[in-house]
Amino acid sequence: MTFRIFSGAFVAFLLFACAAFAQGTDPKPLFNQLADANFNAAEKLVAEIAATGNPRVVPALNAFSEGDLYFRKSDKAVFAAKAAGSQLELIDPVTGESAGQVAKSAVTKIKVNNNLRRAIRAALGGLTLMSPDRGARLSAADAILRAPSAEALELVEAALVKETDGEVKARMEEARAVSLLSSDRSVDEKRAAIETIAGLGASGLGVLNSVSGTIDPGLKPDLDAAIASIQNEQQLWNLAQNVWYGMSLGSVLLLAAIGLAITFGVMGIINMAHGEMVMLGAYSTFMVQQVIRENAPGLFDWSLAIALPVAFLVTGAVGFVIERGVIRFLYGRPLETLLATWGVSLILQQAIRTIFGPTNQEVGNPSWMSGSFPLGGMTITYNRMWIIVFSLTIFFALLFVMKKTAYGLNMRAVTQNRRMASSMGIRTPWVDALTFALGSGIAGIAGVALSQIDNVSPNLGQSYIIDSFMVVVFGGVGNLWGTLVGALSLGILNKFLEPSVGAVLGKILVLVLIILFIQKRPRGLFALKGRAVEA
Amino acid sequence: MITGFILRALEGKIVIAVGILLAVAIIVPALNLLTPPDSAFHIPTYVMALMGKYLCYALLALALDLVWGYCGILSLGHGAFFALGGYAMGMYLMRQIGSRGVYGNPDLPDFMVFLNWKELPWFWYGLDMFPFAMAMVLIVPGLLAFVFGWFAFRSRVNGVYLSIITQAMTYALMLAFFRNDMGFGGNNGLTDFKDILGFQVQAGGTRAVLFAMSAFMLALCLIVASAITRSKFGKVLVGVRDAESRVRFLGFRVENIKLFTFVVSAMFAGIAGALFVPQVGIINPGEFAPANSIEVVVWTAVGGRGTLIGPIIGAILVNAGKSFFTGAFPEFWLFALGGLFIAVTLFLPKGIVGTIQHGWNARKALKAAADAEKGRDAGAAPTVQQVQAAE
Amino acid sequence: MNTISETRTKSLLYLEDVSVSFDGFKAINSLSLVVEPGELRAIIGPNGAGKTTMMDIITGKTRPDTGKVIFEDTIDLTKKDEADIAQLGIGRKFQKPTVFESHTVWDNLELALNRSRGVFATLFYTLTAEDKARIEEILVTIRMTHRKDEYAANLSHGQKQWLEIGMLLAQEPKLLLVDEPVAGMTDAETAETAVLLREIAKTRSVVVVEHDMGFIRDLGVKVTCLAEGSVLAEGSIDFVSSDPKVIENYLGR
Amino acid sequence: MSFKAKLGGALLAAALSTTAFHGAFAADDTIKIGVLHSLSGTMAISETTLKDAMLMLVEEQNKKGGVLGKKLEAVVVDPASDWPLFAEKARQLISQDKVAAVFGCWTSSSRKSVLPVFEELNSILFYPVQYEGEESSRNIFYTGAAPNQQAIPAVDYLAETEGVERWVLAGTDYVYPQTTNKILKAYLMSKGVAEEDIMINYTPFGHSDWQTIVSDIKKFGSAGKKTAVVSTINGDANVPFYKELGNQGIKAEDIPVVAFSVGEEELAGLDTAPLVGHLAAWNYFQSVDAPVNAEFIKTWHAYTKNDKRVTNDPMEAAYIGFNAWVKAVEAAGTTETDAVLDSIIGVSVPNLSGGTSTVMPNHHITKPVLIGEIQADGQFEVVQETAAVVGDEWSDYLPDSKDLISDWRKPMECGNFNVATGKCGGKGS
Repeated sequence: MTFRIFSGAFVAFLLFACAAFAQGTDPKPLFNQLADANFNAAEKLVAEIAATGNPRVVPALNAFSEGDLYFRKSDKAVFAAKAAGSQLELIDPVTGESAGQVAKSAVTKIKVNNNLRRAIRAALGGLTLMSPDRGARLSAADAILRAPSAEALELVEAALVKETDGEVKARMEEARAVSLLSSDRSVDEKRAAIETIAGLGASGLGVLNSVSGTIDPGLKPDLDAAIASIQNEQQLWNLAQNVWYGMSLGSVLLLAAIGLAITFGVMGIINMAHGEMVMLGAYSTFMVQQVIRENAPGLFDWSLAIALPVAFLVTGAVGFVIERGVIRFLYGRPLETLLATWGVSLILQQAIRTIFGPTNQEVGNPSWMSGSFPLGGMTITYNRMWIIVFSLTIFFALLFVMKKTAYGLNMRAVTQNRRMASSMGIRTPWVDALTFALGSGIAGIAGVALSQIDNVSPNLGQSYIIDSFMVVVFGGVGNLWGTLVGALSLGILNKFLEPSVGAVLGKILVLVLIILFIQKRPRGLFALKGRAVEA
Repeated sequence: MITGFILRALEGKIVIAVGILLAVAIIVPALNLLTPPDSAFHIPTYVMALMGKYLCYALLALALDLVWGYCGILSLGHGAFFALGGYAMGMYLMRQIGSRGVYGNPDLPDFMVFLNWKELPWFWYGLDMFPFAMAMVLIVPGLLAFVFGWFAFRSRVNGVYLSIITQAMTYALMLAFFRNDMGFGGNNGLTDFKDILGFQVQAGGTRAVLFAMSAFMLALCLIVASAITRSKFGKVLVGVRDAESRVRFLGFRVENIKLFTFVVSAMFAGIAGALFVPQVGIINPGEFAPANSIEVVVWTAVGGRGTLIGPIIGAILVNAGKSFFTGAFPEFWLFALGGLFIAVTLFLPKGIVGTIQHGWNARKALKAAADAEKGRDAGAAPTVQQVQAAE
Repeated sequence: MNTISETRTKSLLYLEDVSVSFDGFKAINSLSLVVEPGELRAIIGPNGAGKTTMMDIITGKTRPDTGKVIFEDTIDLTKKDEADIAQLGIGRKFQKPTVFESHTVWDNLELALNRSRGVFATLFYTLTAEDKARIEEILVTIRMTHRKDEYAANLSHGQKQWLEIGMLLAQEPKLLLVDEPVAGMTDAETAETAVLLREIAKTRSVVVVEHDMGFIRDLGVKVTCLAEGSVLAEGSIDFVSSDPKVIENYLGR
Repeated sequence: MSFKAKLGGALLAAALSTTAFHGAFAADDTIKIGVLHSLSGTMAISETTLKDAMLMLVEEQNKKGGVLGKKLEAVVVDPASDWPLFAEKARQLISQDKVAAVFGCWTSSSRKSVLPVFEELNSILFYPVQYEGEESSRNIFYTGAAPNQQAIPAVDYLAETEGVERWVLAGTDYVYPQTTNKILKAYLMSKGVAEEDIMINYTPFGHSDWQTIVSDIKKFGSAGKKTAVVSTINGDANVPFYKELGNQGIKAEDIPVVAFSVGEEELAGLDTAPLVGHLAAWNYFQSVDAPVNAEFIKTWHAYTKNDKRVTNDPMEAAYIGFNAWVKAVEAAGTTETDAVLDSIIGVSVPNLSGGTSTVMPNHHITKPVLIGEIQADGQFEVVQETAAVVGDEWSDYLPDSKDLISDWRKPMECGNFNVATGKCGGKGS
């Protein structure tokens, strides 16, 4: 076996080698040749198509990259296609005109693999650098940034002259710098390029490393200095990133634990069915999305907003039934609530398994939950960011309900002294049921959020239940702030341990630390002190 | 002194239970080995293996009853002690394979060979010797319980907090044993055992002896548990369960009392694990799963905690149910199990044996009260010993 | 200062300048108290005056933030835990009667007997004739001989209080701390309890915390009034109940 | 008292063996086969599908007239993802229900748990899942992929076609990934890859927070060499892993991920649009263009009454195993274990990718290796297909097993014959 190296550079080389004679050729026959080409041949064809310099091929190449290029079985003519009902609408790859509809069986898809996609991306980069569309120019510059080649240099420079938009221009400067490194330009120009790249941060590291073996010896010190400076900077960002990841993990733990902080922390029920409430919330999200997908696809970005009240009501109702049906007979016998709720959890799991099947259900991410944006040297993903925001919002909303509303006052009165509360005219059974429903409902809306980052399967709840209990116990039973601080500190601790000892050992160490911590403070981080506790 | 201690254990119900267990220890293997397969009295190996497994579970439930039923410590981590005992036995059995492993390496178990281990880790030393391995079956779970309990009871961690950290303990151990680098075979665990003390593990005779040993050890542990609970120490134990601070203010060292019980119980669990492994043929980190430990709690609750006999009956009934349901109605097993938990906690909080006993005691108390009414001045009230015997 | 060092040499229990606070709330505020051998002392005070917390400190349940707690002139109780202190000879009765409800009256007393309390000693313990006699003696003292085989759970509230006192006697303490012994008792029972406590105090020191002024009067002993964690007044019942501060703080309200 | 005990024991035994009695009466006119897949617990997510597939295969076979003129009857039990319970249920199937063969297990632990039972009671197990190799039993047929039928061709593809020079071997911390990664590391180093160009990372089961690891992969990939991830991450943890990859913007064109445990079933819970181009290596994909596959998918949809149910590689392995067993039984004229073990070696049956698979003397089978890229519709597109490869139970890249071979034909009849010493291991030295 030999390792053949196929890189963007090679593709681009082909592109320009052909440029001399291909300029002005009709791309249509080239497209038609794709019908019989294997992956390697197709790669060359893509380069040739790009070399025609004809901007009208851009949509067809895009379609190719998406896997939407087909050839007609009857005459091996190649078309882009898009779905039109059960049929396909064929589109001429060059003119962009419709060529009528055909059955799916009349055409064959032209296969595309990663190499081809890379080649297409590089080709598109060259073709769209001067596109009138600002976005297209920006992504063209990005494409070159990601797959730099000496040959793209002239194109970038030509485009730079005409570019007026500041951001695009800056991006093109960077693209020029990375392309320049592998070209045969002068040492001074390269030195300036290295400086520009050093400012790119982490994404520049790859380029610098890749030329480190071949670069002019005179530039070596500059290169090493640039690499070192990026790495130094990264070290600092690493710290920030760990904190961020820790907060993100902490917010997930907080979400999972916050409902439990009510049912277990405030009411004293060892609620082993808590995880299943989270799972029910996730399945509610799935159901909502199913309905939206079938009836109103346009609302998909709103699906989570719609799922929130649905999940809250569904799980709240289930919680209400569980409290009335089982738990109300068990007040004052906390350890027995553990057994009964565990039974409930088994039944709920198996019920979901029977109804929906044991496999994962697909819960989609709305567009505002997908993707990421860079912040300095780190990448912040939208779903994690929204989950942090979401969990803190729930936390403070709950805190408000507990501390500032009449209902919260009643609830605290009942959990502190049931007899006294009932003799003061509070309907304790009603408050109990509502409190449990509230805790369950909050677990349900946590499920909505967790459906965005985890499997939606009948086992979902099981994977959170132990962690949730750890958080509540670590933070101190009966104290919401304890749950917040507990969740965040466990999350951050975990993320700082993970890089040095690995994920598995990290998790074990966190558990051991919790056990040791409980020895030191048997009632958690924020324990109530004094006589009342012992009574 | 020791005889007094043991003799005290032999109260009515316990004698009956021990008698039944000893009889089972003899009769079941005899029916398995001596009757022809088509005889109506024949007990197939499959059923004997199953019953052997139940007996191990019963011993585990008995161990839990000692700490939960009598001392009020709800351990959600007893599966860990069971698994550790099992691992000690499993490691012995692995070493017995010797050079008959697939790679023919005389020192290293197969899983170490194909993961490129060069030498035996230190904690595997000595486990090729049966007496040492058996000592480890007691010492490893006992030591873990001792260290864990030493810290936890001294810091007065109790109630829910204790339950949760025992769960954390078994969960952490599960994750640790899942790691291949630990040298315990990772998630595949230890399996494919060849022989024990020179006898083939799979042979009918060995199985019969293992079965008999399970019944015998269960009987023995039952006697020890009964002796403990019926001594003055046992009364203190119940005192700890019902009014811990009163025990403390009477001058007892509650942490020592709990620690002793916890360690004894862990050792029982270790024995159960050690007997379990050669009979089912595998030990792996799944045994540490927190859900398993919760299930043990359920067996104990179903049978009746604080009764010694109850957990044994509970473990056997629930597991027989599990065997039946997972074969006959696989889809409904979890519904049945879940329903059982709820029903028992709601309607039989004392468990099966506890409820029967309670009813019986109430009748007896009624009668005693009537008797006392008749002849209070004549001093006809039952003596302490009689009342104790009725407990 | 002078008087304190004098009393110190002959005191059974000696508290000096003890303070403890919970989350910023000072439950005990530089409290000083001396109990002499053979003394029967009553302690009164409004709710939250720190009576129970004081007992918690003496019995090792709560550690004081500052101050000394000395037993028999030499032993520093702040360094000991509950079991140690109990073995030294300090018995305690809780506000709410705390007996072993799933044991019989007899077993309750047997457990309380002042015998070796180690794990193995209790495992191999057998009831001796001497112990049996002692338990029967206590049964007579607390007037429960006829109920000795009854489960403690079946006793009335007052009987539980008495059983608890009996258990303390079995413990043979040098100092007995009794928290509200007559709460929930009938008048007859209250009177009888006063007699019982006086009887007990013949052989040991007793500290009684009580709200019931009639009962305190029945006891007829030296009274200490606590308020907000420190001593307000000390002396005979008549002296204390005429103190204007006491009236304002406690009796008047 | 002893009478009471005896009675109790007998009653218990009777209660437990009701299914056995039921079985004994039916045994004459049908042939029973056991289906040993978890229907509850953590593994139900994967194994339930295989139970359905087996029931479908039995039904189809019965439509064709059964085997040896008798109808087949499937006995389904639930070992509940509990490994000792697998052994118990296997024993029940063999000795109480008297099944002729058992189709089942998913995890290696469950297979290891039942292996001694099958050897002791001399029955046959068909194991349909890819595994780490390093095992060969007289009584087990491994119809899933051995590492050389999945991992090595996948790595070859990445190196040759995509020019990958730097490797991240990411896996769940258990025996299959550990062994596969050991083999891959030895293989890559034998191909001249430097040790610092290989990063190995393990995570716990069900790991759901991949932020750190994905960003580590990103960093590892910024060393200027083409980088790829070889993933042996276990089923459940894949969904969050891929979600994180997609969200952190790692595209297949930049750092492709090739997975060995991700099939159509796992992708069903995912929006695959951001994952297009990531790869998987299997011996079968639902998208394979072959008439036999189209027929199989049609039957499956009809059987499950759900035309959205996907098919996957372990189902194909079960299909091959089942058909090979049927063919062997018909050749032997009996379901006797020894006769079937004899006749099954060399049996060739069609596989679902259009070729045939043959049962080899080492109890593994031949099958082609397919490399597929994930598509936006949750299916895979085959980008490379090899010729049929023989499953290699003893890896050539592990020092202690490179000298071992397995051949269950007479006269050798040995699962671990050492060609260097000329001895059969496992039977004493």
